[in-house]
Amino acid sequence: MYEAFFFLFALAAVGFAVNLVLQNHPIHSALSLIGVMASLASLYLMLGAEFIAAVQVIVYAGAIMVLFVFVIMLLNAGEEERTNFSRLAGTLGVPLILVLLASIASIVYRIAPSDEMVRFGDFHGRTADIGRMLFRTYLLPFEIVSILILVALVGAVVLARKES
Amino acid sequence: MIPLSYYLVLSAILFCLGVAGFLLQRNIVTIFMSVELMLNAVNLSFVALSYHFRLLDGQIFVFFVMVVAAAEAAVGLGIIIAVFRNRESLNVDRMNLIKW
Amino acid sequence: MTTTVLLFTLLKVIVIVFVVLTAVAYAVWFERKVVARLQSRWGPTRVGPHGLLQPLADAIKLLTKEDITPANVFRLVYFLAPALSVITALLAFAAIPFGPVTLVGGVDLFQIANLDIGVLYILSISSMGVYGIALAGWSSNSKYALLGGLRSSAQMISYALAAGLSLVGVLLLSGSLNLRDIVNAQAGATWGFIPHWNIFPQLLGFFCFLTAAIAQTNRLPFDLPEAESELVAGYHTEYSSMKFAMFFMAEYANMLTVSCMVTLLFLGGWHGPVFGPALLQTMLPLLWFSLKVLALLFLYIWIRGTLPRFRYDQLMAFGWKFLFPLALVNVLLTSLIVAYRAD
Amino acid sequence: MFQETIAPVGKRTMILNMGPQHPSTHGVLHLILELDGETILKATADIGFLHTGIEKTCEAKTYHQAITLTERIDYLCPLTNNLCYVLAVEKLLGLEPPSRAQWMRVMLNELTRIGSHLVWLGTHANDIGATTVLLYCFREREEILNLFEAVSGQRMMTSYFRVGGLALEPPAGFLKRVEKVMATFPDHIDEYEELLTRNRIWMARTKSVGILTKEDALDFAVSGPTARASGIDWDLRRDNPYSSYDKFSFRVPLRAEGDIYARYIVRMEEMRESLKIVRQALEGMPEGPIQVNAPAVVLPQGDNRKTEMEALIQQFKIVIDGFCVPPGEVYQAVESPRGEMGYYIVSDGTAHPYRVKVRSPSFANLQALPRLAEGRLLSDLVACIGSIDIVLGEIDR
Repeated sequence: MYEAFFFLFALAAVGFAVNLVLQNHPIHSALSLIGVMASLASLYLMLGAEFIAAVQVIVYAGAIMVLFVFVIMLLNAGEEERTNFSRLAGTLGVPLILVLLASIASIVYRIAPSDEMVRFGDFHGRTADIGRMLFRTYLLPFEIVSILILVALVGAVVLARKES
Repeated sequence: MIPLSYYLVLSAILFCLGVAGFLLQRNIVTIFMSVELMLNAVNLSFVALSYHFRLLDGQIFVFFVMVVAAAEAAVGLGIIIAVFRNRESLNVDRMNLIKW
Repeated sequence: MTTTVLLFTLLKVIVIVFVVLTAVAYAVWFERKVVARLQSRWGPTRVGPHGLLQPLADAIKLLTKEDITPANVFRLVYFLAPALSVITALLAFAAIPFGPVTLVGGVDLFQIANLDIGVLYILSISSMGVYGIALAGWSSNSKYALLGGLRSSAQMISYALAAGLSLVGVLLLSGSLNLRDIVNAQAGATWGFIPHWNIFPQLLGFFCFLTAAIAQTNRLPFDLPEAESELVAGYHTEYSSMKFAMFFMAEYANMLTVSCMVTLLFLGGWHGPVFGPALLQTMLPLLWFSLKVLALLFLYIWIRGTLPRFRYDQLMAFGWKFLFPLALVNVLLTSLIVAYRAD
Repeated sequence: MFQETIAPVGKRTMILNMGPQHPSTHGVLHLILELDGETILKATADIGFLHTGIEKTCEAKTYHQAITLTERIDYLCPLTNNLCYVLAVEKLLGLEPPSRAQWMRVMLNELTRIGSHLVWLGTHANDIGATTVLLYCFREREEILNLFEAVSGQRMMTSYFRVGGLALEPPAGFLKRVEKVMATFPDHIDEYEELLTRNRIWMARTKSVGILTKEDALDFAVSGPTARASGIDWDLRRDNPYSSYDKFSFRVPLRAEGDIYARYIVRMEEMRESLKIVRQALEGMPEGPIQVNAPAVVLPQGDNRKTEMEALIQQFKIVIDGFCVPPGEVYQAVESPRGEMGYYIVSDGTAHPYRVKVRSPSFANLQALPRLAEGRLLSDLVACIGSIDIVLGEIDR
């Protein structure tokens, strides 16, 4: 059963990701990305990271992607015409990406212990523990990230402001 | 039972698809979404390795990545709106004012 | 997990979905009745006694109506949007406990899944609900629908934040994200008659969450995405027949979810006086739970019958400049008190 | 500095055709809106969807028949239209109806005003989202319509006012009935005010929204409550009295703000003032005939037709040929619930009017709408349309 679920969500994630790359209309790409994120959230659950899974849906799929969809709807821009598409990127890019994938995969197989099996329920990331670590071990990064997001907030407001 | 490496390879596949989208797409919003896809792929690695080491640090890193992604989305989309207001287009090839 | 348990669980899921759908249908009836009484009308009276069969008649009408798909819609998204709305609305019920643990054959009768992150789960599912509305508005290729979709996506993000923050107080008090644990923490009463419900220490949080939740479910005074006097019907202007009914169902299912959440988090869930024979003792918690949910639904409808609608900028200002800081103050106060007590 | 670099070069605006089928355009108003997001850059009203050619049709009717057409101009205040037309014809003929008829006309007119304001309040509140007020208002309007039915046999298209007086003697006990209905009204108005006047959301939606300055109001020839909310102290009932309005004492509500809330308050107070007028009319209703003694113009009453040959001939003459009106032209204006409602009638001495022109208040008031709504949000536009209380039948005629 676990295998079935893994392959289901993994295939869904890859399928949506491929769709993201191939679609012409940004809203379809956005929908695909939401699909990827939902599949990944399920995979996180299977890895015992339920807090991260929930946050993935709330923050990534439920907030960031809503922003994307909102902007696409707001600009209401249709499909972009394909302009002076770089031939180099087409001919060299795809093979190079495949090379990249192959090298990463080989490294993963070299390094990752092949006998390590993921079992559901073996490891359970409790939310309370994450909170404790976040506010003890990682307090400084947490604060820095808070300031970062504040800066981003101000920046976004400045950018989107209409001059009166 | 699934070997851990499956998760890592899946992460690699998603990352490479993100790179492909980044290179192949001309729409700046889709390019931006490809970046998000890459971030998501890396997050999967983090969570998988967090499982491997039975340590929560990986998950906390994912948390930070999400916060950074949120900040990036806010500013990035703001820039996209500003650019679109100026140039009436989302095509990156049309944004070539400082290209020589 | 044995096959019988699996089958039993499947059966339970089907029964709960059926019950929820019936409850949704009768929530519509209840609303029509209560609003009618508020407005000195009768409401539905023709179909069955007190119009009790009205939901059935409505369902038949909506199912048999012509399903019109306008010519220039984005077909895939247009068809996907109502399904997305209903699915997200129904998924939320997976984590809601309707009563205390009642094991029959190793299966808990009154809850589908007892999640450790129940609160987060429901928040995340409800945050996905916005896609149904936003995409419906966008894919209809209609200006009114587009405005409705834009309004809803901005509104949902803004108020999801306030809703999430206003729950932090409850989470701090009960120290758990598990809905069942949160309810159990509210058992008992002070001096025998003041129940230990979270609403008393968390009045501010209760107010914030209820307001934000009303906004998230697009109900008056926050029903801007479908404001019929401005946007005709908002995001579902171009929908008809069953697809329209699906948005309708989703809205009422969301109302039910919110009422259940408020009951569980603030009103002590199924806790109430329990007495009598064994069977009654198992049924009474369910009754208390339903009564509390019904009271909240009534509140929803009462508000709808009384208040005018906000304007878009006022809605945003209210969410960001009033509700959000208020929720923050609530978090601050509660954490101070919790920290003080921990010492 | 970088503000300049992101300044919009070409604004992307959206043209939204609001109406003629739209829930809150109060009939078949078509507004062409140019929107930037939800902000209205330009609003253009496109009228004519309810054009019925009433003015032209009047020319083919006798003076008597035209009465039934006038009330169809403004379906919310049929009696006011009747009154205005009838007064104009009476002016041409030089007739003065007896005082009982005049007082009845005043009373019924004020009832019409209350009924019209109730419809305005209900739809206006419904536009802003307060649905319950609509139902309450229509519940009370029903009482008023029942009174009209009692007095004329019709709920809406009453044709109760005739040249030279009234159509019928009001039924026995009618005044008692009016008194009984009116006794409940102050409470009802309090009820609406309780729901709206101090409501925070209502105030937020209406205060300093859709401001019409005094100068603009004068420029656009706005009249009625809409003008009085902008500080123009002008009410034809007081300043140019007709039908013995000068014998009644009432206050003309006035506000200076010129926003939607001011218009709301003015109309609410007007309802209370109208109640006062109705009460005065009930108390001081004179006895006497309901029609002037002018056999050539006024239809014979009651059983005369069955016993007297002259009466039968008279009836026949008036119905078939109509009565001739001396040549000339006349303009008569009354204060309708929406503002200055005026009838300009040209007579060529025959039994048919040569020309009937209606000066309709909604037509003038609608001109102010773009000034009220431009630069504001779509939701404000809806509130503005409601606040100027337009009736499309009257705009298009």
